[in-house]
Amino acid sequence: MNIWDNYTEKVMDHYENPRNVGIVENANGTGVVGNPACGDVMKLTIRVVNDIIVEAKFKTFGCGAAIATSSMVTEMVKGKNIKEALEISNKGVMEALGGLPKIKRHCSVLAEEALRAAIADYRQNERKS
Amino acid sequence: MNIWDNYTEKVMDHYENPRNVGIVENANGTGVVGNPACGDVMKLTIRVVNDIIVEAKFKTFGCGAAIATSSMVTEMVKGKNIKEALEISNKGVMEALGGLPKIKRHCSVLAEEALRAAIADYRQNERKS
Amino acid sequence: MKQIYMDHHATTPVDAEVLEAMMPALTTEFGNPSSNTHAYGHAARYMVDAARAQVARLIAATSPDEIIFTSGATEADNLALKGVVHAKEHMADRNMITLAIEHKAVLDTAVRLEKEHVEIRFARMDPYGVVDLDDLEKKIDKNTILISIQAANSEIGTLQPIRDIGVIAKKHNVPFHTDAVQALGRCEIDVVRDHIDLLSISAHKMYGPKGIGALYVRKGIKLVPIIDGGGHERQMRSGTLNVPGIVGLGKAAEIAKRDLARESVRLLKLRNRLQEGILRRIDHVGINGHPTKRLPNNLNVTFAYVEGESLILACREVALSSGSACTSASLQSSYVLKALKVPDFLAHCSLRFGLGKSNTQEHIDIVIDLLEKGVQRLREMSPLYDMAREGVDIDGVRWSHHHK
Amino acid sequence: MKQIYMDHHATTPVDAEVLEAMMPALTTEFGNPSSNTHAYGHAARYMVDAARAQVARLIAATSPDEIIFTSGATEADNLALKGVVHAKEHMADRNMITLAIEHKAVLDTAVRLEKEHVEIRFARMDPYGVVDLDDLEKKIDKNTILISIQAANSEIGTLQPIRDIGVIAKKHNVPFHTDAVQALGRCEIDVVRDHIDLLSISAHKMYGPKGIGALYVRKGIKLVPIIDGGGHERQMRSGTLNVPGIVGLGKAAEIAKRDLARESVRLLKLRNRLQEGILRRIDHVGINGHPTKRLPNNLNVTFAYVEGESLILACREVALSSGSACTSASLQSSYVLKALKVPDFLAHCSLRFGLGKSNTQEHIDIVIDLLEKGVQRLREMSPLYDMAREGVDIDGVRWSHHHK
Ligand SMILES: Cc1ncc(COP(=O)(O)O)c(C=O)c1O
Ligand SMILES: Cc1ncc(COP(=O)(O)O)c(C=O)c1O
Repeated sequence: MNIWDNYTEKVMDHYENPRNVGIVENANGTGVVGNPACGDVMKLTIRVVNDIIVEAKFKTFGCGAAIATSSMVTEMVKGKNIKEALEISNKGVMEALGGLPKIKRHCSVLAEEALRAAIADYRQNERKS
Repeated sequence: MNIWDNYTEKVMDHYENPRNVGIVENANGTGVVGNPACGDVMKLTIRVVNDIIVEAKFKTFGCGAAIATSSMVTEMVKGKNIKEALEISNKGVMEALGGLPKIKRHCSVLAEEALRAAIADYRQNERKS
Repeated sequence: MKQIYMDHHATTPVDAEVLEAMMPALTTEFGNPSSNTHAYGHAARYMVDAARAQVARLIAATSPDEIIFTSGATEADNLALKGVVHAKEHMADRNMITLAIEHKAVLDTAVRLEKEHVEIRFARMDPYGVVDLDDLEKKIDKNTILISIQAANSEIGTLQPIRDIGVIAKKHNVPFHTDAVQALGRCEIDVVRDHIDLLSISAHKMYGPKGIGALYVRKGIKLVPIIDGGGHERQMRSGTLNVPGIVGLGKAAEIAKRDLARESVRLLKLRNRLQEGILRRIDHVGINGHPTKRLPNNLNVTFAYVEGESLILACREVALSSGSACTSASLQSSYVLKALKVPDFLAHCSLRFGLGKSNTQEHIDIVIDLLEKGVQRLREMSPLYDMAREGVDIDGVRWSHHHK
Repeated sequence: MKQIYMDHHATTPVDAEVLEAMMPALTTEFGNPSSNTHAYGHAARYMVDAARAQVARLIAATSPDEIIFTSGATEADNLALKGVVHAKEHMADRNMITLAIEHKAVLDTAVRLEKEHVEIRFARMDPYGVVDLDDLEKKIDKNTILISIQAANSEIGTLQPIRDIGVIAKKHNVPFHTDAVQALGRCEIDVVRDHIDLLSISAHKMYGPKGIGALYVRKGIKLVPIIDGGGHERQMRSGTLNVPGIVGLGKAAEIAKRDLARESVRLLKLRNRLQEGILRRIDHVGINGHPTKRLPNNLNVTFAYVEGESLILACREVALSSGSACTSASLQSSYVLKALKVPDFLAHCSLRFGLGKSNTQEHIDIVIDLLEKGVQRLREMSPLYDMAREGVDIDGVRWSHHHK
């Protein structure tokens, strides 16, 4: 059993080896959600080409679960088109991580919200251009 | 240390080998004090000859301390004249026993009261005769 | 040499298995279960969870969440009574029903609540201390907020018909609390079947450690805590959890359940041997409490004309307790015997035998011998015995009152 | 491998000497100290008396009778506050003075008493949490029935000037209660010299067992009990005494007194090494609590831009606690840091280090390394760190509120 036994091994793996940390260069969608006063902020940047999310990166201030869900959501969206990406829910992210402790469920909402915010931003940018 | 360590060895000795148990034959003084409802009753009989208590016996219903103080008081009065006997106090009986636990002090009062009652009875008998 | 211990109603030794189960929590696994950021805290939490489930199983509770750990049954009784009453602070008239032979943890709490204008109603009992169910039901009205009736009495061992009480309580929609301290491990209790809403447990009466107990609180029952601060135990009892104690209580509960059938039969045999021996060999003897509806390990006997403490002294190879004033700081004879209208004089002549796991048939035979000799010797010294033989009615005599 | 334990404010392991002292009470000497008719009871009573004297000596109480055993400091705090307040039930207007950074055992009890129409006054503090003595004195009036101010804070380690508070309380004839849980064994306390009337103790914070504590009650102070039933502990706290626990508390008190000088110097050195190491090797770091008036074993640090739990995860060879919401079920960041006006954002970035007997210089060096690496890695991941470097005022940004 994990020493940090609130978390599954998958969560710990994504906390320790987070995928896609950073800011996408030439991003055309950015979502920033959360609040430092609540203990978590996530910034998700995506690059969408022909309706396909070809790149996604995150920066997150938050607990282990927040970091792991951020990492997982970037993995999940890559290669998906916008419609498919919008089908990703916080439940889906949690499942992909093998579950989260009850008091951490709100963290997965953060990832979902960041994704929606980034897509909304992308759409707005599209409309402008 | 005594297994019944509330009590001194002297108390235990008088409990186990009480002196002067019984009723004095031809007693000319009898005192019965206490109350079964309170858990102790002492009957003290004495024979007084020429103002000297030549014999004293007791019967006691009561706790170990009540029995030991009864036994001790019969020892203490024997050979004393009435005046000397009346000087015996519950404190004196307790001291002779090497002390009593605090909650048992009232038992020694019983012995003093029985002695006074027996002497009062003796005096009344004297007056009558 | 150690005394033979026959005072298992007062407390019991800790079972070797229980102590073994506790040792990790007393040494390497010392974490605070509230610490959720490290392995020490997690380990402690697991141990507590496991113990909670063990306790729940002993009383057949639906969920471990219904077990609230306390510092013992005194606290559990206080929490049950005060907790229910204070949750109904808005009611102007409140009453609760109990028995005059309850443990002081219930009675003194009732006295405290009386000062807060809660009416305390005492249900009638038969001379053995068994509740009168008709009277109990008659005493219930719309302002009755609690019935608190013990499962078994710690002095006379009388068992109450808790399932019948539970049925009545349920019918009138009144919460039913039972102090099951003495009954657990000796009688089977099922909170669902018996319609019990609140139940008090003490570890040290069932071979667990002192300083830990529990209150079973059926889901849906609301309690105002008596100890605030942090909101542990479903907001009903705050304070760092006593992990070693809780683990010990859990193990003790497990063993109590496991050994119940076998051990209660064994104790019953020993108790009957003691009772029969006493009755056969000593005259002027009376049994207090119910002849059959009683704890298998309990016997309470009046040896007329012999004061209790003096008889205990005569049996001092054995650890015993009495209903005598002379063994308590208060100089009051047993309030239980008093409530059952045993005359004070006879209450002072009473001993309580509380058998337990360590006792053997040999112990029983030793104590019978000691009692026989002691009673004989002390009666020879007793002025009351003389009077009785002379036909004097002891109750009729006008005695001096030297205790105030 | 076991984690290095650095959470000694949450709980401490039981000292080997303490456990050894407890073993007889957990095995052969299992009597109930209330049983005064046999040797088991007597032996238990002696052990309790000896422990009471040990505890009295730790705080220089005049008499062992002034020590009332409880199930812990949560109960002791409740008993102190509720006990004093309920003893003054006849007063129409009552108020008590305390601090907003008290332990929940005091604060939640104060909230309960507020519902009973007791006014709770919070004395002002400086930014380190030290009480403002002038403000304290100004808040006292003729209806003030209690001052409750802790000796040391369990999160930030700040020490209060308890002797000065005692002098003020005495001058105005108001009873003074102090929760000394964290201070005992780490700072010298003398209830006579410091004019303390009530003082809460917990064994498991000073290498004794869980589930036992005590309240010092100066002679003459009247308390209404919160747990009734039998009148143990000078009528202030009923319930069978937890003999093994009490023996453990007694021994822990003895050791605390014996080792105080040596151990507090050792801890201070380790703490300073930790503090200096952190400040030297990590930037954007702040210390919470008083720079010098603090427990020798405490350090509370804010690592800006790094959420506390994520940093604890990075140091998971070490058992640590945080002021972060994400480690508590309530999702509230530390109320202590909040009360000291530390912005929520920074409260979430705080860790508490609680050093103790088992910690060595090597542990300190390990944790500094882990912190340095962890902070660096997590800041690289932190959008707030980027913003700060770009000169954005984080407090000025309009954030979305996703937690309700
Ligand atoms: C029937 C009963 N209820 C309550 C208690 C109190 O339990 P505790 O010793 O755990 O406080 C006892 C024992 O003293 C008891 O026998
Ligand atoms: C300052 C302070 N007071 C009171 C308590 C509560 O003590 P206990 O754990 O003994 O209930 C604690 C610890 O939780 C504490 O740190």
